[in-house]
Amino acid sequence: MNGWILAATVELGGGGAAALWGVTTGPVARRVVAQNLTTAALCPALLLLAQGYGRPAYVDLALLLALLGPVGTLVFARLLHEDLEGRRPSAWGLTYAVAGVGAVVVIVVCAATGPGRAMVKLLVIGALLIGGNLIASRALSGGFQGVRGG
Amino acid sequence: MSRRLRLWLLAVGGAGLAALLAAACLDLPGFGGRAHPYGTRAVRASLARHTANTVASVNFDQRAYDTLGEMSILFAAVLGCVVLLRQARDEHRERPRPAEVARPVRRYALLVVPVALVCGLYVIAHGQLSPGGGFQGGVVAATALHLLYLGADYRALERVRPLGTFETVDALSVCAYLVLGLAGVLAATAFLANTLLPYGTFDTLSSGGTVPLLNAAVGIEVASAVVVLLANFLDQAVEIEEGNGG
Amino acid sequence: MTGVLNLVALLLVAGAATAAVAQRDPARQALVLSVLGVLLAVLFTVLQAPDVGLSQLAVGAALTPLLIMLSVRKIRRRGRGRDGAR
Amino acid sequence: MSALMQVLPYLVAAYVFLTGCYGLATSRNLIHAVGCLSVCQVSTYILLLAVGYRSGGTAPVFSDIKPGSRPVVDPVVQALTLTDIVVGATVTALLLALVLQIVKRHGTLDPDELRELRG
Amino acid sequence: MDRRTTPRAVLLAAGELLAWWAALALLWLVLITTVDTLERVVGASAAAAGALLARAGRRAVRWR
Repeated sequence: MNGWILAATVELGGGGAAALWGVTTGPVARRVVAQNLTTAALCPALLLLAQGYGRPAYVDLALLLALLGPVGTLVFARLLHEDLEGRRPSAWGLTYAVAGVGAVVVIVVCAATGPGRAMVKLLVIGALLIGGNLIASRALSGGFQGVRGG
Repeated sequence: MSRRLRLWLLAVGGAGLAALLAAACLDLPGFGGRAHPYGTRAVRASLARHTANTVASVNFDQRAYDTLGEMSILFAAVLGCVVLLRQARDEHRERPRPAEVARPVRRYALLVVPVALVCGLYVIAHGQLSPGGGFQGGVVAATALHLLYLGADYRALERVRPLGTFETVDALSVCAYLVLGLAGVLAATAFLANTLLPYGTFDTLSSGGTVPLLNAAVGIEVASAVVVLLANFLDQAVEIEEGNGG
Repeated sequence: MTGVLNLVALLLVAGAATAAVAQRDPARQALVLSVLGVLLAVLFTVLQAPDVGLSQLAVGAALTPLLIMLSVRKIRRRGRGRDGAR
Repeated sequence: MSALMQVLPYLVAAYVFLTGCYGLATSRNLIHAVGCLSVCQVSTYILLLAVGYRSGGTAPVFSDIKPGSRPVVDPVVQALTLTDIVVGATVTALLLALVLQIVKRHGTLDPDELRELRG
Repeated sequence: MDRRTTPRAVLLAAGELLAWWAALALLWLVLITTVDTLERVVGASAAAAGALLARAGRRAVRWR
């Protein structure tokens, strides 16, 4: 119907299928990375959907995903760190690529929104998304060294 | 019953159920149809009472009694968890060793905890205007607190989380919901009827009569319930050990 | 166009649900369940239910995985304590 | 395509329910069974929201659109689903607490071994 | 006089709280769409709660 929804469909189909494949196969280390990248792949899709439906109120979903997605990854990084020890899961190339896609989507949606409070909100979401994603990747690749009992 | 027999029984029952479900699906009104009689009436009632978010209006005004039931299920489930996970006589507590978390992760946690709390409060407060409400915002606000466990260690979380207070607040907010309902009776209408307060200006924080108040009560209840719930699980997973201790 | 979007979201959710059942190890299942939670939130947005999507996001992205992983940790720790005592 | 789309969401809901049931019945780990039960719950959410959907409709939230300017989907089913998701999470927690108690009392996570214990 | 009640420590604590409060109140203003008095009051109290939690969290993590 419009380009925004088409872009969201592509992002959802590609990112969702890749994340699903990554999280169901392979060693635990790779599955955790895929779980982390789910957030980064689907949050831009939510932003595109909000723009495509013409409903600024839907942006709250992207805000919460950008906040809580990294928290979910930290849960696994913390409570699975014994399984992850030895082979540090890191896919920095992929992480930066997905973060770049997120940044591009945020900038394009910002340009479509025009200056104002809504644009600042989008920028806050972008900062939370990319920052959270990088920190979660950092946590997976050895953020919890000395966690034993706690 | 052997494992094989059980699988066969499951296959037969599953096939029967699948056939029935498929037949039922084919008889349902088509996906995306135009006729939604209840929806149309709910939207009209919500607009008449100046509530911008119809879903919140259904939850806290038109079907507020139902939400009272949901709240009591939530309360009972948390109560059950507290009883099941309490420290038994043959168990003791052991202080977990402090964790060493990488500095960027710790700083991220410290920065995001207040941001997530404010976002949770925003979702609760704007429940009757934009998507959101007490149920969602309460979970977000409670999850925010647990970033302190994930980004630092359990002792840091315990310092900022007075568990007794959260248990009391949980009970008090359930009472607040009931009292707001009874206030409707005292105002000579009906239990949980939205006739107590003026409906206010459409699309502002004070619109919708008692909807924002009930919404806030649910938000506080859900937030403290989740905190109490996770506290019990964390105690079990981190502190409580078997045996009476040395 | 919206029909294709609905189709993609529904198929992804069906796939994630199958995967969540097929993972027999609780920790790996928790990983799939958290992805399923986020995919469901997107499906609910596509079905024009942002309130429900928010609810699913709040619960599915962090709370359910945390509960399951804490239970797994408790059971693993208990097993370790048993082995140590023996 | 459109004839299939008329029933596909309901069929997906039924499929998810049956898959969850299969996982529940064949599970050898109680925590895994609790996860499968939450998959079963998901099917009810999909079914309810699919019943309430309306083609071309938008969310019945009027903070950013004018009332009556666009067709809206059914808010009643959304309200039902919304509360159940959060309440369902606490019920999952209650089940996990029961599992932890079972492990403490019987020392096993396998439902088959539990039956043998009782005799 | 305790170390935590010296004028310098009190000033530092007040500064930290105020900085967090200002930042979070700004965040609230970004999140909302229409601004009125009640909105400002609710936003200010939410930001105050956030600021208190931020300071409590930072102190809890630094002690150990």
